[in-house]
Amino acid sequence: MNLGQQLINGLVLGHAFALVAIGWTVLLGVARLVNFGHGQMYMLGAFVCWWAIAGLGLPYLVAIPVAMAAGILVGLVLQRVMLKATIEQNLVSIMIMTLGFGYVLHGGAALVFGSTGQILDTPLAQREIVFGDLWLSWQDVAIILVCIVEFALLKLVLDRTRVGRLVRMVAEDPKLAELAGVNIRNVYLGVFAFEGAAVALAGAMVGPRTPILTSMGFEEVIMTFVVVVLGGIGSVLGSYLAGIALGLFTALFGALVSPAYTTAAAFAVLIAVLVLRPGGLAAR
Amino acid sequence: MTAAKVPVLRVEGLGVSYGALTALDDVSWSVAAGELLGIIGPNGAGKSSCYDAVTAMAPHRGSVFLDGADVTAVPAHRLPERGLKRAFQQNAFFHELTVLDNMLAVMHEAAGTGLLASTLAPLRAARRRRAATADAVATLERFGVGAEYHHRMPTAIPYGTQRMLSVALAHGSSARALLLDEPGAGLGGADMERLVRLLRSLKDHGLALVVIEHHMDLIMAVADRIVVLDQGRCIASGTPREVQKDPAVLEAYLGRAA
Amino acid sequence: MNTTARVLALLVLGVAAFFAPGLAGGSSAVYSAAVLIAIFAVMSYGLDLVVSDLGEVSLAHTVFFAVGCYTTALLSTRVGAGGWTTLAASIAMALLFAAVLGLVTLRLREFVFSLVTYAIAVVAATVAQNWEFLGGSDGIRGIPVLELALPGFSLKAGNDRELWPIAFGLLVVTLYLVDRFRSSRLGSAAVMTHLNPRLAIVSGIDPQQVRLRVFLASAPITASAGWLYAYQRAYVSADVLDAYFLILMLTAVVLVGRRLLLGPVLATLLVLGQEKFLSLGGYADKIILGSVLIATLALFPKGLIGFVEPLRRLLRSGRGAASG
Amino acid sequence: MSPAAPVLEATGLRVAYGGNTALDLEALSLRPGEVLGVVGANGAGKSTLVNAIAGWSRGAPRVSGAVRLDGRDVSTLPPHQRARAGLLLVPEGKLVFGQMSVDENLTMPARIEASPGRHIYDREEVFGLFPRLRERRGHLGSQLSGGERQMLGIGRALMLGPRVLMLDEPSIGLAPRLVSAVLSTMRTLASSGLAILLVEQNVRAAIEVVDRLVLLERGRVVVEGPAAEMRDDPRIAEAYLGGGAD
Amino acid sequence: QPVKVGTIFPLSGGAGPQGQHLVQSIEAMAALINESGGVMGRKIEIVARDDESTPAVGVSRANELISAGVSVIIEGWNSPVTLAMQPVISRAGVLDITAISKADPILSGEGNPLAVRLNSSNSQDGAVIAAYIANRAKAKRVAFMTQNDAYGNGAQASIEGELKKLGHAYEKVAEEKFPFTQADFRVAITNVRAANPEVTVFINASEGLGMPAMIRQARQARLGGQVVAAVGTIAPSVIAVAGEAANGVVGADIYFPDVEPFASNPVNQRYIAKMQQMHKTTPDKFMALGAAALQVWAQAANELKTLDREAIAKRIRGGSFKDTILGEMNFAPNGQLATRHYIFTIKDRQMAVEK
Ligand SMILES: Nc1ncnc2c1ncn2[C@@H]1O[C@H](COP(=O)(O)OP(=O)(O)OP(=O)(O)O)[C@@H](O)[C@H]1O
Ligand SMILES: Nc1ncnc2c1ncn2[C@@H]1O[C@H](COP(=O)(O)OP(=O)(O)OP(=O)(O)O)[C@@H](O)[C@H]1O
Ligand SMILES: CC(C)C[C@H](N)C(=O)O
Ligand SMILES: [Mg+2]
Ligand SMILES: [Mg+2]
Repeated sequence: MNLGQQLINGLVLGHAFALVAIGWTVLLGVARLVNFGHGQMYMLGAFVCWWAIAGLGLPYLVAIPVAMAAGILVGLVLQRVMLKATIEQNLVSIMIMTLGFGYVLHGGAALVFGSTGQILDTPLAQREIVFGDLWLSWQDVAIILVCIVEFALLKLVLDRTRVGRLVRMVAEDPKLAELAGVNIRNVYLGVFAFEGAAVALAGAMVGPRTPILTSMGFEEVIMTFVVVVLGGIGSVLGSYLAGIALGLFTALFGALVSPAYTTAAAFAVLIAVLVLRPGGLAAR
Repeated sequence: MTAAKVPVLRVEGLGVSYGALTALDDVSWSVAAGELLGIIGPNGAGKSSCYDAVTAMAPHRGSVFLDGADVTAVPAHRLPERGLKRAFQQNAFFHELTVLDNMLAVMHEAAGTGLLASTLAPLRAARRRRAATADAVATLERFGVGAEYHHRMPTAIPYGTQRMLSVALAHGSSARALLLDEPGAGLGGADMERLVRLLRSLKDHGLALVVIEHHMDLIMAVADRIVVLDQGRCIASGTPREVQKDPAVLEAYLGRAA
Repeated sequence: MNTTARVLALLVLGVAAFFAPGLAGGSSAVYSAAVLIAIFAVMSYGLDLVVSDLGEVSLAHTVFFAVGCYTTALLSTRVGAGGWTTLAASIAMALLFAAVLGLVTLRLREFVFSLVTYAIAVVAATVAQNWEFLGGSDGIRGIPVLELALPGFSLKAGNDRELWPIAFGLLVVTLYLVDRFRSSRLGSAAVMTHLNPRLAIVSGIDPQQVRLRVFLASAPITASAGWLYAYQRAYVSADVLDAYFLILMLTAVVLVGRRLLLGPVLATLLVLGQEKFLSLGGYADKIILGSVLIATLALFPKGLIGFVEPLRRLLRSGRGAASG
Repeated sequence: MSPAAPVLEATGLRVAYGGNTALDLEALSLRPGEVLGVVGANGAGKSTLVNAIAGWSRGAPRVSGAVRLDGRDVSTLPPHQRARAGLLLVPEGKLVFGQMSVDENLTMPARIEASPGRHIYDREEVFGLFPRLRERRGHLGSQLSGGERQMLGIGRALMLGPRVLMLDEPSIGLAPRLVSAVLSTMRTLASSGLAILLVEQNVRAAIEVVDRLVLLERGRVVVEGPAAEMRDDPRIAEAYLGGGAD
Repeated sequence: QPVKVGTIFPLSGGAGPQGQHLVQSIEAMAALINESGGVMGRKIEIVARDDESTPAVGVSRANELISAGVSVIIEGWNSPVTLAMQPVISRAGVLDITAISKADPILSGEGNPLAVRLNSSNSQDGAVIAAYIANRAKAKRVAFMTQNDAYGNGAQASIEGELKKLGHAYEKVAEEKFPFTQADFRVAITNVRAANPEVTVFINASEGLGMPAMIRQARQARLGGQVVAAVGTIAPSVIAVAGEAANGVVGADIYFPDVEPFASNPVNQRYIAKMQQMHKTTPDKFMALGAAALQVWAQAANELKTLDREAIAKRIRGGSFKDTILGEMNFAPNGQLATRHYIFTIKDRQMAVEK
């Protein structure tokens, strides 16, 4: 058993989880919205990126913004659809609506991109770093870096800036925020746009690690759900840590016991953690 | 004048702390049947915290006696069945239910039937509920919530009526001791008079009342005795006349203006 | 509306529903659809109590469904138990599981509650998938035909047409129980805990106890659906814990409206009806179902009932303003 | 009273919830430096009035009519823009962001630049008015006592540099001492040119500070006039002064 | 009026493309049969359904087809789905031919006493792979990466069973299980690699996702030793996704369009031509099996002049058929088609079959 390599696997996986989750963290924190269409948005991001490269022949670095643009678009549509339910805070309806949103994205993507597996090939994905027994691809390195930068920026913005305070006010009481001169509509738009862009970015960054299928997304939704709740609703630092923890757990449990039971084990641990501290890791 | 009566509700050395902050410290008082005890004091003095302590809704020191029995250890949800009821400073309703259904809900002991019973004897359950509905309507009327509001949502009725509804919900089908937190807040004119009448009639029915109020006219008019809190401690107590003259009270609470 | 009228209306509706498959051509497709609708509706009512009344979104109800399926499969294949025995056992097991789950999730709310309950379902699926005693990944084959001994005669259900009366009966019993639950003390306690825990407490209600009891009331309902499903399919494997059933349940609960007696059964009817009779193939169906869900809930956040509410108001406008 | 042009004018304001009309008034105007008191029994439409002017409501009312701020029609503007324009409401009920500290509650995200006749308070000035808040500045809004929340609500409005400040029953839950303190604060604020619309039940206290008084009944103005003359108007007396005191 | 033939395969999801190809192939075969007189003079009409690789869905699709009045249902990509559908179909008295699903319990008779299956069963496959490991690779250190379901576990079990039968002394240095939907195998592969096996057996039925992912990631991780893919898990569609990484992988299968005896078989040639003409594709094993299933059923029906389930099933089980696209087809009494396996190695993205 090669512990060093498993640690690398775990870290990369963890950052991938966190990267996929960041958009939902904000969404959950501000609009208290569970987005079960998240995984399909991830899928879409990956496929748009693939299409931009394979179809339009754009370089990877250009394809990413294209994917993010598409993500933003989807985010805005989602916001239009969800606004009412969001303000009414109707948890089940929201779950089902976003679920339905995922269906539509899945069906649509399958009809547009076809249902065969594709490889989202990037220059980074092929180049590898090997030292002795250990290896990882530059894509993995990129994932880690982008993830760290994105989380750092987000934390900075939310804690230190005007925008951050604005977002937190809307998160707590939209109606009251209006009286404080806050344009809640814009805030919601911004939050959904961020969710869309962030998850599309994740799709474009993490997608290359495996073949991509229009039917993927369910695993992503669940893992993201775990990350955001385990991290503590809306807590940025929390979901970063939760992501890493989940990644390392997956790798180490897989290494020491068996990957077959990793998910179950992870969820068992999750149950234990949340039953003991319902606030999640970030709870004071 | 009330010394003769045995207290229905008696608290001793109550204390509440939120982390470092001591919101309430070593406060004692008692209230007898048919008596109304007023609690006044500056904002943040610890009045509401005092209620939280009495009703076991906040971690606290000291002890609480109901009809002479020590109920300090009794959990919050077991106190109502012993007749100790309370209202909150902010209006609290079951928002998706109509005013009438709100009333029925808090009268569940009387209105409802056990799952088994209602399964085996649906008709009796229905009869029981019809009877309860009549009670609920009567109670609402008695607490000044007119029939025209019974089928509206609580937040869609005038604020004053909402206050009355809160009191009605707190009292439920019956009570021995009732704790009200600023029932007069935001009331005026007719509503204020209605409240005064209500409080008096509750007293006459032998209820032990505790009322937190900032509304001097109201409290002076209805209270038999008054306890004054400041920074979590009891700085004065006595009849309305007495406390009104108490210099400490004037200084800390009423201010020269009053 | 007054109770006798309501009872009569329901009675008529019931009779009509019972003969509906026959009137709708009576093909085996119609009957199998009818049976599945009944089964999945019953399955959903269990969840309905928790979601609509208690206000928590449990994602663990597939576990209760599976408990019903597996208990039935094991007892009928390994010890040749009969229909009533397996039903009783399914309910008993469900109560056991509900007690455990209830206690574990007692202090959890909202998202955390949902996630933890989902986690429980995942763990359960893994166990079912890998535990030989439960047939492992092969599942349990050869479940006998359902035979119910009733005073005087006995119902044998070799196919969906013969299964229909039983499924319908189960649905009727479920509806009655749900209705009784709602008018019981526990029912109103659940709603109070849901709408305003603090006020509920000072009204003499112990939220945690209520949550536990509602769980105990809801689990057997979902499990009894599993009981019938096992017979209907004659094969049980870990797939009964698939998200497929979970999503079906949730949809059934919200699509038509909350705390409506007939909500879930109507919703199940709509969803399965579309899937079975107006299916345009996997992807198109996904788009359709998705769009329907979004459109419905976007236009009527309270469910399709939001569409009839105005009408109801017109009818009720006689006495007092309608609740809105 | 300054002869200056009215800073706030509302004409033909009509508000209905579902079927029943909650407010219906011809005209109402307010000059800089003037304190206008709005009184009336519960359900008279006081909150509905100020909410309508602020273009805000927690319910879903149908509003019609014109609202002018400094002669500019703002009736089409959404609430947040009216607030930025200096038309500020301190609503009744929940006033604070419970998950934010007192400090955070006070420092507003919306940036407003001061202009003649428009003073933007800073935190120190607010703490000057309400010392209690300075003691609690680190606490979360949800940990404040009822009265402390009132102070915080008013403080926040002041920091948005109001041209017109509307307070919906600010004395609710305030200790008598604070009531007089807050009300006299209104005077001070007004003297700096601020126009104040004060919704009050506590007429006895209010009448001491307001220049003019409006009595609402079932959404309509029944009496209006200088406070001095209104003191012994029977309808006013009946509308409140009897309440509780006997 | 036409004879209705139902098909149930995953038309969406991880195995969706393969399922769609299968249906195309069956349609091509139907066309061929219809051109040569159809079934008892009636034309064949294909009614296709999507089981989404989900048992519950498969079951309700089966119910639909039954009431659509189909005379036979050709189904089965995922064993769990087949196992779930069998009792429903057989109780309805409809003939059920399993095309692909490999799990052994499918022929146990519990679900369907008249079961018929064309694809080689796990136990048959086991022998082939075992023989390769023992006699060709002479590997002592063997690792398994196994899809954790009725198919995968069965496949591994039978390989190990056969190895024991052969008395081949080997050490199972690693065993990693995963669900059908998994796509990231890095952790598992790292384990396998650290155990440095001489042979690693990949048992993964997700042609669209899992198998190609596994192959690519194994290459990236420089997994040592020989990679052997379970029988019939490598189709051209897999290689298309896996790309260069697939080179060197060893596998085995029972049909190749361009390999003897199939290449020179006129029936097969006609079928291939039809596929080219109708769908512009060369059939792979899966497609051929689907077509063969229909062909066998049609032959039996025409021969017996009946569509009766019992009769046809009896004819097929233990019977043999000439002039099919697979040449002569022989079925064991339990309904399993007898097949011959061909070992192949992937060389520059092509399956190079060993004579
Ligand atoms: N949950 C809490 N956490 C921390 N501090 C709290 C909490 N609740 C109240 N406090 C503090 O305890 C003190 C007493 O609060 P309490 O609500 O009892 O005052 P009060 O007498 O009711 O004031 P008011 O008359 O304004 O309602 C206040 O200073 C308040 O800030
Ligand atoms: N959200 C709502 N939905 C329906 N009707 C409402 C709503 N809010 C207020 N109303 C009605 O509008 C009328 C005026 O209400 P409003 O709150 O303005 O009275 P108010 O003068 O502020 O009373 P108070 O002094 O108690 O606050 C009342 O009859 C009330 O029933
Ligand atoms: C090789 C695979 C097509 C086998 C099929 N997935 C099964 O479950 O048996
Ligand atoms: Mg208080
Ligand atoms: Mg008001």
